[in-house]
Amino acid sequence: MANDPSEKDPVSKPPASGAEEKPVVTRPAEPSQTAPTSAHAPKQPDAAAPKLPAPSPTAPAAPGTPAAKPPAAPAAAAVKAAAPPAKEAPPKPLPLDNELVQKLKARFGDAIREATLDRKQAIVTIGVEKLREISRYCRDEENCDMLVDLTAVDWPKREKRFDVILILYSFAKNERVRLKAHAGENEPVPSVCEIWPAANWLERECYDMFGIVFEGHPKLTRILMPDEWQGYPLRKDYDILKQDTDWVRENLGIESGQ
Amino acid sequence: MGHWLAPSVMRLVLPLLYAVVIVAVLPLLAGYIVLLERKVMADMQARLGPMRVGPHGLLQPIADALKLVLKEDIIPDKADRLLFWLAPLVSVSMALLAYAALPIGPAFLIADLNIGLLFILAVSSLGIYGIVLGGWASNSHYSLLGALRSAAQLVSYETAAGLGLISALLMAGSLSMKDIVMAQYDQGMWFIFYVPIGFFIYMVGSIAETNRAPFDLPEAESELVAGYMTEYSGFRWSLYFLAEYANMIIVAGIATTLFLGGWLRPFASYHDHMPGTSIELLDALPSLLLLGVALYCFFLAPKQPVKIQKLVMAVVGGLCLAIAGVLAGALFASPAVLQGVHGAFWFMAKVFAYLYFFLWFRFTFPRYRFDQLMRLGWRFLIPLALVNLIATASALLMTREWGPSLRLTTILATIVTLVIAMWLAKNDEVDSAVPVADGE
Amino acid sequence: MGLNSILFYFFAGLAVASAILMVTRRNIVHGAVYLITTLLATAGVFLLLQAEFLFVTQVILYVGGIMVLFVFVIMLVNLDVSLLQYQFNRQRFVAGVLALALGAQVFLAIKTGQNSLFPQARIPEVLPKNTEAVADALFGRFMLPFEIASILLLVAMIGAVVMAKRKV
Amino acid sequence: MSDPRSTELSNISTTVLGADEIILNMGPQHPSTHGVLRVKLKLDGERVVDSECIIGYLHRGVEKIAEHRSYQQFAPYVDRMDYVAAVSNGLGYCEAVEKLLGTDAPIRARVVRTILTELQRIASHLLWLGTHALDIGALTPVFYCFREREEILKIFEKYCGARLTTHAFRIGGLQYETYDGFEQDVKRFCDDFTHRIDEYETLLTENRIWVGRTKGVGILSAADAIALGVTGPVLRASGVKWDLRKAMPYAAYDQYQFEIPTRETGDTYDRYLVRMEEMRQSRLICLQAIENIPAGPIMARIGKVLKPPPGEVYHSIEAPKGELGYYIVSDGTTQPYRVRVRPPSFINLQAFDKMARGSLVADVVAIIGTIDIVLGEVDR
Repeated sequence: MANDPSEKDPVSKPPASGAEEKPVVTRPAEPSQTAPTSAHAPKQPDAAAPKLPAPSPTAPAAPGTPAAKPPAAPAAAAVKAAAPPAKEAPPKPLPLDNELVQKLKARFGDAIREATLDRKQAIVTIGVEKLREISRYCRDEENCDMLVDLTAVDWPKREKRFDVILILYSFAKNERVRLKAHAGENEPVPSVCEIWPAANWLERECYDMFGIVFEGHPKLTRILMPDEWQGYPLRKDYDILKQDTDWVRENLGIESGQ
Repeated sequence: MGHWLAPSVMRLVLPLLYAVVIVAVLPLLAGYIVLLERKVMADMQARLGPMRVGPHGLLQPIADALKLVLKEDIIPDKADRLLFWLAPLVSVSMALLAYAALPIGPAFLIADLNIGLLFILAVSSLGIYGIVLGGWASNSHYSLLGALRSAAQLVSYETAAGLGLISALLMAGSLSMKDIVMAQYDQGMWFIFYVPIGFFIYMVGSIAETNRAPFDLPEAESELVAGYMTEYSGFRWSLYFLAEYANMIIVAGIATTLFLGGWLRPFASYHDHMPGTSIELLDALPSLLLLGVALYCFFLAPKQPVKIQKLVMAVVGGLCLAIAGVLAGALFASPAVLQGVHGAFWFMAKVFAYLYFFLWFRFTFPRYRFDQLMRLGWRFLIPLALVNLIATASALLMTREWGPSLRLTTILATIVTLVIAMWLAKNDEVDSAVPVADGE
Repeated sequence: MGLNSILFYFFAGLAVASAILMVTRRNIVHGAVYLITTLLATAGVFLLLQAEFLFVTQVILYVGGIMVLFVFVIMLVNLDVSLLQYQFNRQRFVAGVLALALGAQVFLAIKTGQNSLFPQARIPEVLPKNTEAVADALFGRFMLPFEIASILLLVAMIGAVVMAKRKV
Repeated sequence: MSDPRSTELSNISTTVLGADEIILNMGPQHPSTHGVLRVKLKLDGERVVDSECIIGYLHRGVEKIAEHRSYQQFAPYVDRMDYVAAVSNGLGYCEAVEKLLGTDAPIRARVVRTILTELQRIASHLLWLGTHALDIGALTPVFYCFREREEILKIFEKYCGARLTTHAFRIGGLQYETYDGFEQDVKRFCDDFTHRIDEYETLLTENRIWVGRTKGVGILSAADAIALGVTGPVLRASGVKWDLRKAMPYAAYDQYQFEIPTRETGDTYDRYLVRMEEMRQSRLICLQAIENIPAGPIMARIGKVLKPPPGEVYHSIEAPKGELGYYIVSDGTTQPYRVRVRPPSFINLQAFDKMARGSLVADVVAIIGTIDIVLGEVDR
């Protein structure tokens, strides 16, 4: 039980309480925001490799995945591509600029904040206000028929603490793309239920676990936790030990159950 | 029948005695049918079944009964207490009442009614109230759905089963159970060979009437938990259980009487005496069979792991030996005693053979869905039963008017009915290919 | 005859008592159970008259068949509603007068026609098998009325099916 | 139902009941809800008008636990999600962490992983077959299925000492070498199994009652299935020829020949046939793999303390139930910052309402069975 200072009530938590060791991975400083064309990054990781600050070569021989599948689309981003020769470099997020990203940028402009490639997987960071439009575009124009997963990550130190993450899959291109939108604590996120019905339960789970409100969801109630549950378990400031102690104190009348 | 007591007293005492015997023995018998069921099931499913209580689980039924009796009796808060209390009693008493007219042997018969068959049918049709009222009184959706299914199922399949029975009745020309058996003796042929399709229809109908798989929808475990019995526990539940098994024996008894020659031994009209004696060869069969079982028990007894189990096994062997002795002894007694004792043996043997089919079906087939059950009943069995009835009646008429042997005409009738059955089955297949969502 | 009289009064009393209970019960399922009891008691009276076939028919058809369907339908009714409804409606005075009139008629009939109602002839020891007697009567002497009744029932059945089908 | 993408959502508690309608609450204690699933059904007679799944009775907060364990410590927890296919769960997690580390397991380890995972798929499908048949009222197949599953569990037990929650794999490869006679055991099982599966088919495939109970029941069109994110055999029975083992090969699947069985209608019968064929294909994969297990190390050199560089990864495998994905975020410490599990059962269960509407109560249990859910995975 150690990751964060334990405050039970998430609302009373100050949003920025001194940056500690946790770096915000998805917004790295080094690759500049408007990272320009490094064409076909996934296919030539060598080209990208020199850009990296070469860190300590702790990770040994990566013999490469056996996947000899020919990547159909130019952006084989999400797929295991051919053997990565970057032996000395540990995986690092790289800027990404493939066809999809270009098309997205052309269409949505500023709403596409950033596009990166992390472990050969494409991540597109978008503005939360355009989430529904971008999703619809991805489904209708980019053949991302299936919403594989929808989840969130909590970064309590950040100004907008939540990452809402959508993993999309296109059967036609056989590739995945990850949409990521930053959302503040009480900022409503547009629901994508009507785009992919699969999002229904996934958004409910997100609401249940993080307290993220999805606007336009037909029935946003808790799904895994009991309806009367207090707090949102997967937030970083939801402390299990404190909950336990409180419960024991209240219901058993003793100081601690541990 | 020459009795040594005054006939008038015997007329009252003997049936009462029989009644007491039946009421006392039936629960035990039901318990052992359950054991048999579990053993047969285990055998078909590549496992052993109950093995712990007694050698090969022989004392399991007694342990089960004790457990059930000692269980807490729970009545749900919102249940209709009066009916909740009454329903299992109705079920079990109606099931037991039907035994009054069931002839287990020529003498072992509580009441020889001249409408015996109708009496049994009437009384066992009352047993449905136990299920329906119990399901309703429990005040639970599962129970209610079970009760509704049960009522609909029983009303539909009783018709089919009854029509199947009538084909045999036509052969016998009487409703008295005793006369029906004697008719088979006189004609030298069990009625199953005259009206096999009638037997088949009755068999299917009787499985449905007793709520056994694949027609066990009223208590379908995977859907309705336990159907009408969901809220029952302990002793009340065991009453339902007893009623179910008692009903199984009743329908098996009816089938035995009407189609399988009742208490008659195989080839009853064929008399072949052992040289030099008045003993018939075929009459020695039962005691020889039981002797074999007894010997097998003695063979198994030393192999039991625990001392007490050796003992119980030996006792079982001894019991079989004793029964074999009684059966053999009857050979030398008066014909009445011979018929009584051996009749009971053959009757029970046939009943158990019939029950074995019940069990076999249960472990082989998946369960029907409710609409499929209704379709099978109304669109296949009832039309088939009507056709079979008409064909059988025509066969009888032909024999009476023109004089070919009954055997010939009934075979003709059976073939005609079979052809129509195939046509019906084909029709049914076409119908059931229609998606269910817009079914009845 | 002592035993027979006792049994008769038992069955008759049971029939009347459960008939009264049936009318007065608020719970409609209980009412149905009392109706079943009435029918069974009547069947018992038939048995006393040595009309076994009638007895069995009464049990199979009325109790085992028709009443099952009654109960089937009743169980689907929402009980909570019927429990709250007022038991006797406004026509109770009319009903009472009618009941009284009927009672008077029955009484008068018994009083005046006592001799014809209860023939002094004793029941013979051995009756002809009444299954056959019923069959002979139905398919012999009363063939035409029997067939007319069957056709009437058939028409009713088809009508019921048509009405039910329309709803679905 | 015309537009597959429209969200028809049920809200039973607020709807008004019609005259003949009742609400039936199935579960969480019910013989055929496969654990603690609770389904609220609105019935018109026996026909389902509306349905709602209520889940969470087995929620253990696995994702929260992960944030308080090191990468290796969390590995046994994933076995407790889909506890009838623990090996598959472990494979997905280990490969995801390996990907996060930027490393890969040695080829020998990957082949052994493939064999064990395919055996696990057979075991999981056998359990499904037995319970599904039991739900539909066939009492006997379940015992036959357990007999074969027992053989697989024995192989697991011999390999890693555990039968159910095996924790068979480690991050970076395998902890244990295969035992002596491993190949023979697997081969013997595969040789027997081909007759056994024919035996099940004779019990069920042509049985009129079985066909009547499954054909046309719980139809899910391909468009519906994709829109609802359904994966695995359920998706393939609807006619989508998609299997992660082919689409994005992992472990050593790219080395073996096998077919992806598909069907057209997407009803319960089709899903039954697809899973039966999948078992046969899994057997073929096992046989191919057992022929030639390459020699070499079984563990990549990754060190005792795992500190993946900051970043995130999503890796998914074709578990017996469908796409099992792990989304792991690392902050550079020894403990994962966030582990998200994409449970196939959870997402497939969402399609229940679509399949169940308009069917009968008896079909509901067939549909629950045919989705093949494990509540440990749905609720996590």
